Amino acid sequence: MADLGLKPKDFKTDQEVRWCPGCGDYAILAAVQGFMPELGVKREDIVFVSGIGCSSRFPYYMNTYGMHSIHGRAPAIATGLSTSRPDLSVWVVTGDGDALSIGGNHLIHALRRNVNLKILLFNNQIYGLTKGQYSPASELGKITKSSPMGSIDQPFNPVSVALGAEATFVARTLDSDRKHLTSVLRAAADHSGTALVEIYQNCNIFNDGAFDLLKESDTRDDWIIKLEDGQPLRFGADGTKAVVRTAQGGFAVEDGVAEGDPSVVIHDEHAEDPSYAFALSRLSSLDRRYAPMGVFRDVQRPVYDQLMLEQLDAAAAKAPGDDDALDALLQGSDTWLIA
Amino acid sequence: MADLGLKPKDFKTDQEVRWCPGCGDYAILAAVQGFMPELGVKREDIVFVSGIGCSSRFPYYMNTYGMHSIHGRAPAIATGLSTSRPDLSVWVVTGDGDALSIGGNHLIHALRRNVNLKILLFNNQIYGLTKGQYSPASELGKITKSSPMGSIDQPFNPVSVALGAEATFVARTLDSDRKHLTSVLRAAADHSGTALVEIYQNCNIFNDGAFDLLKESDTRDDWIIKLEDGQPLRFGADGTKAVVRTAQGGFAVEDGVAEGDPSVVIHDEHAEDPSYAFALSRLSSLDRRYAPMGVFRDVQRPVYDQLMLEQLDAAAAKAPGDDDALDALLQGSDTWLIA
Amino acid sequence: MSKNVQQLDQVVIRIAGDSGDGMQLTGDRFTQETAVFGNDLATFPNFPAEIRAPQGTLAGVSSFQLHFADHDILTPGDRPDVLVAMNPAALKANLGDLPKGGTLIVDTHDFTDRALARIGWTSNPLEDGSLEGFTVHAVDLTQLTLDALADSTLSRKDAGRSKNMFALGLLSWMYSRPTEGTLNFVRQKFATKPDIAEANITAFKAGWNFGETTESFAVSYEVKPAKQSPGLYRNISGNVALSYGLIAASQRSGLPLFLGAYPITPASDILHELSKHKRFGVRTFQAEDEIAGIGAALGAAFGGSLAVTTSSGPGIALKGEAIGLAVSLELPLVVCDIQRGGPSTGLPTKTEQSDLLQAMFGRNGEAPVPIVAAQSPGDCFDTAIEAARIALTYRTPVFLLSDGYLANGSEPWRVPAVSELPDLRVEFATEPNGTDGTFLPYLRDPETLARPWAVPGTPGLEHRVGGIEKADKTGNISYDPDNHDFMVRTRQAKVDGIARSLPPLEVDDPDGDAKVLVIGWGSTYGPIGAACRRVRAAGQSIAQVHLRHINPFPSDLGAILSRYDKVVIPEMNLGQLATLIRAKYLIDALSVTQVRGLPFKADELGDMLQGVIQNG
Amino acid sequence: MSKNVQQLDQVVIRIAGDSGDGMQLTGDRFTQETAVFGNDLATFPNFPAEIRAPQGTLAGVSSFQLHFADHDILTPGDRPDVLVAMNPAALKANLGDLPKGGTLIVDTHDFTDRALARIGWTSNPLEDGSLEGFTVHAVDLTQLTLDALADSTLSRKDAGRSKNMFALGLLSWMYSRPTEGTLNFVRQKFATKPDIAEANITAFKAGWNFGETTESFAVSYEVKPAKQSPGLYRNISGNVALSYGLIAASQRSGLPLFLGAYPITPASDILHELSKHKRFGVRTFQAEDEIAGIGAALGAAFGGSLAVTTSSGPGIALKGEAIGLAVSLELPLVVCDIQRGGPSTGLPTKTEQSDLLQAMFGRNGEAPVPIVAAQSPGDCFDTAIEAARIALTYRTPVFLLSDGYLANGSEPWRVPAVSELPDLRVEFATEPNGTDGTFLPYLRDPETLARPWAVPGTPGLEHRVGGIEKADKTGNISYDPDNHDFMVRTRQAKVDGIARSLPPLEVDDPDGDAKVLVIGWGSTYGPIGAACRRVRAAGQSIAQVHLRHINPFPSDLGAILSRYDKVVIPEMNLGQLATLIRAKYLIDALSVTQVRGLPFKADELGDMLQGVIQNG
Ligand SMILES: Cc1ncc(C[n+]2csc(CCOP(=O)(O)OP(=O)(O)O)c2C)c(N)n1
Ligand SMILES: Cc1ncc(C[n+]2csc(CCOP(=O)(O)OP(=O)(O)O)c2C)c(N)n1
Ligand code: SF4
Ligand code: SF4
Ligand SMILES: [Mg+2]
Ligand SMILES: [Mg+2]
Repeated sequence: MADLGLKPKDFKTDQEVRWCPGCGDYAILAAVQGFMPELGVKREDIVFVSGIGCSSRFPYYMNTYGMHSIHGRAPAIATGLSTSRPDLSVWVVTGDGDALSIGGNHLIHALRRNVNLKILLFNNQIYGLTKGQYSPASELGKITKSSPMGSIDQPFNPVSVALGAEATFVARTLDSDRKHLTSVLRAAADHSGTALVEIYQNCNIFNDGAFDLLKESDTRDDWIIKLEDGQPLRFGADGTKAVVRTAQGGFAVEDGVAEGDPSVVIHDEHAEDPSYAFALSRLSSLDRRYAPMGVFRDVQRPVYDQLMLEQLDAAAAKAPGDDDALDALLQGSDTWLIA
Repeated sequence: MADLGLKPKDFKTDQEVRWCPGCGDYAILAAVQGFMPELGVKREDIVFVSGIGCSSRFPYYMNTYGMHSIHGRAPAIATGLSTSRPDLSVWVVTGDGDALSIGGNHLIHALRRNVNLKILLFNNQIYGLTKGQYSPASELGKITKSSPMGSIDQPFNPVSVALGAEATFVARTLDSDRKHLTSVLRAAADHSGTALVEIYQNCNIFNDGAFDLLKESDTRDDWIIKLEDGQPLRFGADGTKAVVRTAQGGFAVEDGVAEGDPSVVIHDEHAEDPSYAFALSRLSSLDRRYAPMGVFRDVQRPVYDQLMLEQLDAAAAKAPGDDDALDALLQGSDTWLIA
Repeated sequence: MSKNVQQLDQVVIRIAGDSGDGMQLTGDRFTQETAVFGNDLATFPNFPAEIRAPQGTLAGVSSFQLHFADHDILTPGDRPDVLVAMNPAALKANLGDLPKGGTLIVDTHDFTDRALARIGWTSNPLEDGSLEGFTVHAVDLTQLTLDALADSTLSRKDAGRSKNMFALGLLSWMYSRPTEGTLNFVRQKFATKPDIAEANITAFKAGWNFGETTESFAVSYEVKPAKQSPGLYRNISGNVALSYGLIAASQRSGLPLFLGAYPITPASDILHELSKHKRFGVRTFQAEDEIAGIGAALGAAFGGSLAVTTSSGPGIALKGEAIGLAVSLELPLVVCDIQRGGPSTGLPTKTEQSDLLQAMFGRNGEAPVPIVAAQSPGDCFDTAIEAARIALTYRTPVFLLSDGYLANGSEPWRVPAVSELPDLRVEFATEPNGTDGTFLPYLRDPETLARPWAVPGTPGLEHRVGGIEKADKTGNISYDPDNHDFMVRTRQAKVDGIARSLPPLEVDDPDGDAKVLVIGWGSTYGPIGAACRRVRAAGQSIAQVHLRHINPFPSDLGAILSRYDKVVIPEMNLGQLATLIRAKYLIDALSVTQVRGLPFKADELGDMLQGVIQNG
Repeated sequence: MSKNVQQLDQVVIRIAGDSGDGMQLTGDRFTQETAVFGNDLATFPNFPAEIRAPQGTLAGVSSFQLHFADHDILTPGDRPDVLVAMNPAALKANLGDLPKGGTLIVDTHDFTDRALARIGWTSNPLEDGSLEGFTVHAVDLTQLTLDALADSTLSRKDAGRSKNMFALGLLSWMYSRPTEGTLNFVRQKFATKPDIAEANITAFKAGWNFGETTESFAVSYEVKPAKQSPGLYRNISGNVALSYGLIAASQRSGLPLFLGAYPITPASDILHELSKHKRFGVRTFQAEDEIAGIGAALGAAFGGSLAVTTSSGPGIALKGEAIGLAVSLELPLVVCDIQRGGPSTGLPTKTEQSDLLQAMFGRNGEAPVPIVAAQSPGDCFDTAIEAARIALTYRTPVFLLSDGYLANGSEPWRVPAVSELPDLRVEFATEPNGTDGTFLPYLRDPETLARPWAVPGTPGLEHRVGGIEKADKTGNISYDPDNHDFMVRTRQAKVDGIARSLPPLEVDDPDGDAKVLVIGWGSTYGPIGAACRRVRAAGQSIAQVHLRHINPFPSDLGAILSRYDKVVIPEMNLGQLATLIRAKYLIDALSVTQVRGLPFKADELGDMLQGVIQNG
């Protein structure tokens, strides 16, 4: 992409960042601002749209165009912006409550339409801004202000939800892993159509340590399953853990898998059939601690904005919509003249 | 279940049925009324809740308790009813627009919570009541009043959506196949938790013949894939078509598969891992004409209504919520007396 | 044998039949013929909520009323002079409206005992004398149609379908309508099905000839063309006019039109109509729900489109929160509410004016939104342009209120030349407007209080907007108490200030000595106007004012109200405009309401007004 | 050495610090001590919208104001007599409110150049004389705390956290508060962390002793207990009182309580509170959004629960369509709107009264909903019971309006005995009510116009309800015009009829000769009442009426209004109640408004009222 000579600091605003000290959102902000120059798009052609939540304060800190909208509606608003302005680079920032609770419907419809949006879902598995109620991503039995005896709601697996909704691009990354986060942003930006990026984010006030297993050096290798296209899905400190196929066509994790064992799954992010990525996504439901990280799925499908544009162009090509055409339209076929 | 001596006609109301002559809804109504006696539940303990749409007129024709609510909200309303009255048998009747468009979010949340609801989704792949706009289940390129140049919206695969949303029971059937429809209703009724039943339904006014391939004797065997637990997924007039596994773990259809070919998938509706049912659901996305029919998935998971009840009982068991308890609550810990 | 032709100055015809019988189409065609002939006219289609209620049932009856005259008229007429009933149910459902002496044309084909029993008739009204006092033409139209099509290739069933064309032919003869248009229409419509086209044309001609030749129809009638102000005319319905108005506003503003909508009766046709005109750069987005519809529109507005969302009552209720965001963001947005019977799902296919207060107040916080209302089908065009003008000039969401009666009703419309339409060009911000070279997204135009519209793609104007309270000028988040108070009052002042851009109200008080003023808004314009004519015809004076702008009220409204002893406000609700007028002007306005899902009848209104004048 | 003790009749204290400094907790504890001591009191917590705005910034300042007295008081006080500022930002943000002569206690610990610069102070106010005119106690509270905890096991950082307890100890000494409650509280709260408990207690005692021993605090004060009507008292906040009221209504009606809610500030605490009381059969359903919240509640109402949904402005806007359905279904439902600053997201943590007209009109069609409003934190309890009474008696959704000021504010509350509370038992339908043995779900009670409530499980009463217009009595779908008109007017008459069940209004006009009436609703009760006292103290007469019921208005309101020359309506909006009163009674009420996200100041209101009386 074109180098416009932009620097990360060019994307900072004069607004004081107002997250709690230690919030994972800071790291994500830094990573995004760090990646923006690489995007190769002028600042004025970038728009960040968010809903409501701690995460949704994001646009105020990005020196681009931006809208901090209302709870859950960012994907819908961004859809209108992107379809009417296909020339823009439109990013959505949302939270697990914003995107999966009140905004669930807009999210899945944006995904199926494949609107050209990059959706960053900050998943801290809690409602941060409203001070700590469980979210659709919180684990069963979670004790919060609104679930003193433990939550009884089976959580969504965000990646599974997206794949069930015809998503063309789904990835997951971690707030604290700047390098990985950046690589995933890059892949999302390169994808044409809707890209959903789930970012595990620590809320150190209301759900602190939710992802410590994935961060601490002595545990992370046992639970993070790095997804690299064309590579066998091996992990574990000593690399002997691997993802293998089960009889039912699902996936399972096995320990002590020998080198070159054919049953080990080779990652294919471009698999047309979402069944592959879906099976992969279920590993985290099998055991919440497993975290496949990287691009689950990245396939091509016509982009909504383009399809709409093509219909407009085709119609105009047949007969341009100028003033004469409008005069003709207003008159219609059955007119009469009164002298 | 207990035979209460009820007859199908006991479930008819005095209201004149007002669907278009020839509408598939008639057959579904007859099938449901035919099945009700078998349900073994008293009429007064059954409630039908619907949204808005032709299909949603259903409750008026069922001589049980019923609510014709507002567009897309039936699953939410039924959730409140079922969780507050676990003693009832609560059924939701909805359409592809009602359930997948405006009501999509309530549907997926009911599924993940596993509320004890039987959801009948009449899928005619069109908006009937509003006279024929394309729906989220309509095929790409569909020409309708609102898409004169063809729809550009990638449709949902309703079964995939449900499976991506943690559904414990998902099935599909056909309006005109009374026997199969009834068997699926039976399976849904036997399932504890949310059961989603997609019913292909012909709208002979605005989307006539959408399912003719599955109805006409010379074609149906080539496209209907009957799902029978424990049976190989073979179909086709001469039974030589079969569902087989692909390298990527997805499924494909092959023709001329020899008897006892091991690659043929054996149907397992109880597979814990939804990846299996999901792969199966994609056959219809691979080629819209394929229609796996029957129970995709039927697994046990704690039911929301029960979990809530258990928390209430546990709390009351610790200390009953009588008037004295309330007096104590109102007083709290820090009181002072003014004489 | 030539028949005598009788002159009439006006006629009201109602055609009623099964919703499957094509009554709406028949009505549309007769309307076209009448329009082309040059009569003034007004129509009123009335159909059941069910797509196809069961055949032969009262619930399944669909009707179309047409009022045409040799002078300008304002309503589809209170009661038909001629009723065409295609089956027993249609007769039963409509007979009550036919005044004694009225003409009745009945298709006797379906008057079987079963059919009669089905609608609760124990004896046959064609035989039991209950039709005495009407001029009855009992004819087996269906059979005549079948006979006429005896040697067509069509099945009996399909042939029978053409009976509406037979009836149309008969009516066309009775009222000396030109027939070319209809014949062409049929040929086009069934271009791919020539046999059906032929059948319809044959039936149509057979109907005409039947009138021409048989004894039973002694006279035919003639209604001379009306003297209308010169110009090119066409017949147009409210929803089409509204759609065209939006396209015109787009063309005149140079902004691409974006519609975000979710289908709902009676607003869906706007989505359908606009989706046909992609050549004009019109984007129609069928959203997953009403919230997504307005959300997408708001996103498009941020991007620089002329953004519109359309719905009806229940859908508008869902948009409240997003409208509040639009108020806070101060972006242009036209919100069309095609009202229908409420509350809740209510009466989807019936008309009502009961969303006015929802439009005024249906949001959290102090969130003022301008409101304009259309008064006739053709007027929907101008109202759409006016709504766009306000939205674009003041950077605000605007409510456009129409209703089912306007949406589906039609009237002759003088076609404007695009070049004559208002110039709606807007200027996007292109330069920083802050002293220090920064961009202040909430620095206002001193005259309109509008904020700059800086669209993405404009270098140097990158900025963030949101729904949290904003600091004056900078638009940064601000929790400052005084700033909040200031911003709340400023948003209100911006909307109130729109009144300064409005023309003086037109008071229709021909005699100049009226003591009673009748004031209305929206689709009651026709009935109220017709009622006033009756009052004046009866020798009494009355003044009429009709409001296009309801928020803000025009500046001169207060003065006008104070000039009259009594103010009467007829509404198809429980008195919503009356509430606003009473609250603002403290006058004891008389609220006259009717919530029947139908327009007022001009004569009832007229009697009421005369009563007020006398007891005034 | 013993210090002299000075008697005061009332004091207003404000404690301000970083939102991380535990100011709210400190305030709560001091309030408890004060309540237990027997003063009358009112509190006003004020915190930023951000969870934790950056430390040391103005945006991060959190404060808690407490007004306590030896007589009954109505507000948390306009201005503090004593301000405790825990850091420079807290001082800067609050100093403006401290009147000259006021006492200032400042923790000097953070007054570094960096910290001062961060909030835009170039010089140190503690040194540059800008604090002249105040009684300043500049003390390094933090350091004193650290010293006191020198030999505790805690890290320096953690030890520092106890500085708020040091401050609390100091204040407790200054105002001779009982300390037992606080010590117990700390022990319980940190039962699992004994070292922290110890640290806090040590710090608390150190603070007390610091006051006792050092020279810098010459006097301590005493505010004698207030004479309150006898009874058992506790301190309670609005949201807790509201939650308890709902549980009580459930208990007294014998119906299980069902709450369908989606979290939103400032309503979330009701969900939190109710979710703690499952033992009372309370079901709390945290829905996926507000529509599902009310939807689930409506489903529960159909099933026979006492159904409730809670939210704030933006969420209420989303519920409009479903409320319309509830109106059409005529099922009991309590809709609580804990109002906050609007429009749109507005000012989530600030208070406002700007949802009144949304509650009145925020739905499509004619959909009347009764409205009740709470006037003080404790009054939220009674209001909840009254809302339930109306909902259950009339089978209708009811709006309960509270706001952020009531929700988080607290006051002493006389604890009622459950047995004394109103009896809310309802009778479900158990038998067919139709002459022919059928069940007529819309056959109404002649007195209340309520329809029967037949819950699933009742044999023989199977029936269907829906949002389409229903035929009178049978409830079957009906498109009949006259039936629709009748049903629309009947639903309105049912709500209007509630007025017959209301007690006469209490007019507070001690002198009996007032010419000016001030009328309010909701949380302005305190400030208006206090303002009236000031007016009377100044020797002038004024009458006060405060409305609990806003829709319908009490029957005697009109007569009362007509008795006064001038009616003044203070509101924290742009005049919403004024609009309703002007429209209904056509009186030229003076609307006095303030939309600052803060309650009125009693003295400002008082001055305004005196002005009105003089220029009356
Ligand atoms: C319509 C509406 N409903 C509810 C709220 C209150 N609310 C604001 S953010 C939020 C959820 C925040 O959780 P999440 O989306 O996960 O974002 P986070 O704060 O965790 O980053 C809620 C319930 C609101 N602002 N608007
Ligand atoms: C809030 C709201 N939005 C829109 C509508 C209009 N509407 C009624 S039914 C419907 C869709 C019907 O399609 P579907 O759910 O597939 O049911 P079908 O008629 O096909 O059985 C729509 C858009 C409505 N009644 N309420
Ligand atoms: S509450 Fe949690 S998510 Fe929100 S800013 Fe604080 S740490 Fe971050
Ligand atoms: S429109 Fe279609 S779905 Fe609706 S009743 Fe008619 S045939 Fe059935
Ligand atoms: Mg979150
Ligand atoms: Mg459908």
